Amino acid sequence: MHIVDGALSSPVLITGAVLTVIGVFIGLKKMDYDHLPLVGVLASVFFIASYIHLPLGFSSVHLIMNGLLGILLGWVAFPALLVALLLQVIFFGFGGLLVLGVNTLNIALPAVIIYYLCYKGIRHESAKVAAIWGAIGGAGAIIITSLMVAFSLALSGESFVLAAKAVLPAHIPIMIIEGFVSYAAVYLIHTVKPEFITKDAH
Amino acid sequence: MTYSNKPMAKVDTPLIEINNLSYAYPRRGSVLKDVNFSLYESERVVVNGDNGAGKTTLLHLIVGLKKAKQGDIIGFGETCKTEKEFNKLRAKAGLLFQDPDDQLFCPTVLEDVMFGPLNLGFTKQQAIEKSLQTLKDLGMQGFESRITHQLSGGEKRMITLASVLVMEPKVLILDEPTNALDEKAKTRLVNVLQALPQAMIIISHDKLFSDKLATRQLNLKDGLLTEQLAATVAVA
Amino acid sequence: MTYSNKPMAKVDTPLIEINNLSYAYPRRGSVLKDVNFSLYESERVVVNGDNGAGKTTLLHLIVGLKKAKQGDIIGFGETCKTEKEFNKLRAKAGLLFQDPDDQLFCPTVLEDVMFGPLNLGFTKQQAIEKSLQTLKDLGMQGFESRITHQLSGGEKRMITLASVLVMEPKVLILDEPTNALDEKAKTRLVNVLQALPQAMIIISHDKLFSDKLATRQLNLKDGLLTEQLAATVAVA
Amino acid sequence: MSQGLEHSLTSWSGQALKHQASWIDDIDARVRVVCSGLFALVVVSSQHFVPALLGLLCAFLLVKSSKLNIKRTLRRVVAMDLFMLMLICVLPFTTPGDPIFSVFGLTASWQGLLHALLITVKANAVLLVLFSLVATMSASTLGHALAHLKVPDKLVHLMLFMVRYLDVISQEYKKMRRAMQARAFVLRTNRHTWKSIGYLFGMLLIRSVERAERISDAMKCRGFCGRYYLNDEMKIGRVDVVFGVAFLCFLVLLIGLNIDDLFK
Ligand SMILES: Nc1ncnc2c1ncn2[C@@H]1O[C@H](COP(=O)(O)OP(=O)(O)OP(=O)(O)O)[C@@H](O)[C@H]1O
Ligand SMILES: Nc1ncnc2c1ncn2[C@@H]1O[C@H](COP(=O)(O)OP(=O)(O)OP(=O)(O)O)[C@@H](O)[C@H]1O
Ligand SMILES: [Mg+2]
Ligand SMILES: [Mg+2]
Repeated sequence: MHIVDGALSSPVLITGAVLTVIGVFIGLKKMDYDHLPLVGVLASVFFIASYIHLPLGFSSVHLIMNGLLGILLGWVAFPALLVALLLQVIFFGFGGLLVLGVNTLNIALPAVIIYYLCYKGIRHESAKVAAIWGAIGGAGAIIITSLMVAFSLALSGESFVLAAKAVLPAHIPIMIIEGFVSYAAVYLIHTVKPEFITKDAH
Repeated sequence: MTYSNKPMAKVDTPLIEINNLSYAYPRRGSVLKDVNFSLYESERVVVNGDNGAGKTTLLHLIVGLKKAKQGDIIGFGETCKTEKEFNKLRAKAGLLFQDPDDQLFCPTVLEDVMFGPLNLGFTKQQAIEKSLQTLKDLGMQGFESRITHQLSGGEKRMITLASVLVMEPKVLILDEPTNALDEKAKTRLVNVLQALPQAMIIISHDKLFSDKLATRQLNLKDGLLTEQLAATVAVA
Repeated sequence: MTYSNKPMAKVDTPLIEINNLSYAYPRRGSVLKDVNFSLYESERVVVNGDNGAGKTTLLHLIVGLKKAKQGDIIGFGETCKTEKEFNKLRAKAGLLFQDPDDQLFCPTVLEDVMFGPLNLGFTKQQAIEKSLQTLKDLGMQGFESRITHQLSGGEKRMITLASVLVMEPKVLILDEPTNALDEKAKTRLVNVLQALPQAMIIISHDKLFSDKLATRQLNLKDGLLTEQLAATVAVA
Repeated sequence: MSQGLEHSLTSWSGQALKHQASWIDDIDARVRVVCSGLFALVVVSSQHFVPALLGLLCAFLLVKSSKLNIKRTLRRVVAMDLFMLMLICVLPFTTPGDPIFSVFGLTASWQGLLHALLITVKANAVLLVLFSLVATMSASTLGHALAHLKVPDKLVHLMLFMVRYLDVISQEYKKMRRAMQARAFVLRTNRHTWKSIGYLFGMLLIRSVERAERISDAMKCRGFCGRYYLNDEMKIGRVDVVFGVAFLCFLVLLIGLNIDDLFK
C-alpha cells in the first residue's frame, strides 16, 4: 500500500503533493480548534488499526480502515492521514518522504469520496442497513485506493504497468476483510452509541 | 449448576502448578522472583498484595497472556510453553479482568457471552443456548439484549463472570472482582462465587470479601509469593 | 504556599452554593434530585457514594460542564447560568478529573501547567514563572521538561494538581484523586492536600484517605445528598 | 511473524528510536528536519548511480554517528526491502533493453535491473537519513520543530494530540485484545474473526470519542478559549551552522554530479 521513495516519476509526485496540500487545506479549514482532541484521538485509533494484522492463508494483512475514517471525518481525513503517514515514515520506515503526498492522496481521497457516497446510508435508522453501508464504504475505499495506487505506478512509466496490474487482484482479499470488519464496527457503533454517527464529527 | 462436575483423575495432582516463575518488565526491573504455587481442586486461593506488587502480572502469566522468561507453568498436567498450549489452557482456566470495560466489546450482552463458546467451536445455536442458561444461572435472565456499554458497574461484572463461566472452565481466576462495586453488588457476587464448584484464584484488596471466600491466603510482596500466616480461613 | 490568601469579605457567605439542583440523563432517568449544598471557606467536604451514584455528574454540574435543567449554582456570590459566567467560575474552582490522562494533553509538563495561566491572560514569561513556582511548591521541580505521557500514575496525578493550582483557584474539586495510586503516592498526596489552604470538595472511595482529609462528609444516594451521620471528622 | 510485527508497533508511544547519546542529538531539530528534507529531494531526483550511492554512503555514516541501535534500524529497513525485492523481480522483465537471460519467453533486461537497484538505493538512503536525523528526536520535539518551520498550527497540534493519545489508546487496545485472547480467541481467516475484530475496533472508537469529550471538558476547565500554545525556544548555535553548511555543501556536490554530462 505504501509506495516507496524513488519509484514514481516527478510529475506524479508533484501532482500528488499539490492535491494533498489542497485536501489538507480544505480539511484544516473545516476543523475547528475545538475538534482537535476528537480528530487527534480518532487519528490515533486509525494509526493503531494499521498495527492490527489479520491472518490470510499463510500470510497476513493489516487493516487500513480509511473508509470508516472518511465516514467519520470527511475532509478532515486529509490532515489526519497526513500526520499519521508522516509519523509512520519517520519512525517506522513505511513508505517514503517525497511520496508522502501521493501516499496521503491515495488513502485520503477515497476516504472523502466514501464520505459523500455513504453519508446518507450510514445514518439510516436500522443498524443493519447502516452497517451494510459501512461495509460498502470499507470495501469501496480499498478498491478506490488500490486503483489509485495502480494509476500512480502506471503513470510513472511503461515498466510499472505490470506491477500496477498486479495491485488490484492483490487487494481483493483485503477488500473483503475490510468490508466485514467495517460492517461489524458500524453495527456496533450504531447499537451502542448511535449519536456518534448521526451527529456530524465536524 | 452444571459446571465441571466430572471428577478429576486424582485429587492430589494440582490443577495449576507454577515452578520458579520469574518476570521483569523492560524498564521497570524484576516484578516476580522465583514464584512457586499450586492450585488444587476446590480450593479458593486469595492473593493479597499492594498496588503494583505484580498480582495482575502473575495472573496474566498463568494464562500465557505474557510469556515468562523463566519458569514453568503446568496446567492440568501439561507444561505450557507455546501459544497453542496456552490456548488450550485458557479454555479451562477462565480469567476475569480487573476492569470489566476491557472485557466487554460486543454490542449486546448475549453476543458477548457467546463469544467464548464460538471460539471453542460450538455452533451458533449451541452457543446461544449455553449463554442463556449461564445468564439464568447467575440470575441475569432478561439481560441478553441489553447493550453492554450502558450497564452499571455491578451488572458489567456479572456479565463478564457469565462470559467466563459459559466456557465451563475448571478454574476461575478473578482479578479484583469487587473493584468499583458497591456493597449490594459485592454481597451478590460473594453468594454467587460461594455457590460455584470451581477452584479459584482471587485477587482482592477487600479484606472482608476475601475472608469470606478464601480457603487459603497468599501474600505477594517484593516479587515473592508467601503463605499468609495469620490467615483467617473460611469454611470451604 | 501562596494561594488565595486574600480573606473573603464575609466568612459566612458560602463559596459555592447549590440550590434544588436536579439532573437526568436522556435514557437513564434521574441521577440527581433536588440537591442542596454549600461549601464554606477552608472546609474540606468529602462526598461518598456508590458507583454510578452521580458524584462525577454533580461535580461537572458545579463547574458547568453539564447544564442542569433545574436548580441554581451560585459561585462566589454570583448565580451562574451562561457559559461565560461558568467560565469565570471555572477559573476560581479548579476541577481535578477522575483520569489524569484526560487532563494532561500537552506534550511536556511545563506546557501543560502553563496552559491555564496563558488562557487567563498572563504573558508567556509570567506563565512560565508561575508554573515553575507551583511545581516547586508541590515538590515536582525538575519535571518541567518531562514528557507527560511517560510519567507514572502518581506523577501524573501531581502534575494535574499543579496545573489546577497554578490558576490559583479558591476552591479545589477533586474527583477520586487516589484512583490507581499506590500507598506511597497516596500518603504524599494527603500531605500536599492537607497543607493547601483552599476549600475542597473531594470524591473518594478510599475510607482512610477521606477520613484523613474531611472536615465534613456527605453521602450521595438515590439522587439525594445527605449529611453523613456517623461522620468521623478530622481536625481541620 | 504477523504477531511479532504487531507487538513491535503497538509499543511505540512517540519516543525517539532507541539510540545512545551522540553529537547529532545536540543539533537543532529544525536543522535536522530541513537537512533530511533536502537530502530526500536531491537523492530521489538523482538520475545516476554515483550520487545515489554517495547519498547512501552518507546515510550509513549518519546512522553510525547517531549511534542508533543497528539491529532495530535494519529490521525496519528490511521490512521495506522485502517490497523492493518484488520490484527487482518484476522490473527487469518489463523494461526493454539488453537481455541478461530469459525464462518462459520473458526476457530480463540490464536496464530494468539497474532501474530497480537505483530505486532500492534511493529509498534506503532516504529512510536511513530520516532515521538518524529525525527519528532520533521524540515525536513531540519533531512537532515543535515543525511549528517553528511554519507548518500550520492546527497540523502541528493535531500531531501532538495524536502522539499524546497513541499510547493511551494502544494500551486500551492491548487490554481488550488480551481479554479476547483469554477467552480462547485465535485470529483465523474466517468471519467470526473479522466480526470480532470489527467489534473491537468499533468499541475502541467509542471509548476514544468519549475520551475526547472528557479532554475537551478538561480544557474548558482551564479556561480554554480557542488557542493553543507551544513553549520552547529553539536557538541556532555554532554546531548547527557548521553541520548545516557542511550538509548543504554535500548536497550541492550531489547535484553537481547529476548535472555533469560525465555519465551520459
Ligand atoms: N507494560 C508494563 N511496562 C512496564 N511496567 C509495567 C507494565 N505493566 C505493569 N507494570 C508495572 O509492573 C508492576 C506490577 O503491575 P501489576 O499490574 O501486576 O500490579 P498489581 O499488583 O496488579 O497492582 P494493582 O493492585 O494496582 O492492580 C507495577 O509496578 C507496574 O507499574
Ligand atoms: N453520558 C451519559 N449518558 C447516560 N448515562 C450516563 C452518562 N454518564 C453517566 N451516566 C450514568 O449516570 C450515572 C452517574 O454517573 P457518574 O459518573 O456521575 O457516577 P459516579 O458516582 O461518578 O460513579 P463512579 O464512582 O463510578 O465514578 C451512572 O449510572 C452512569 O451510568
Ligand atoms: Mg492489578
Ligand atoms: Mg465518577
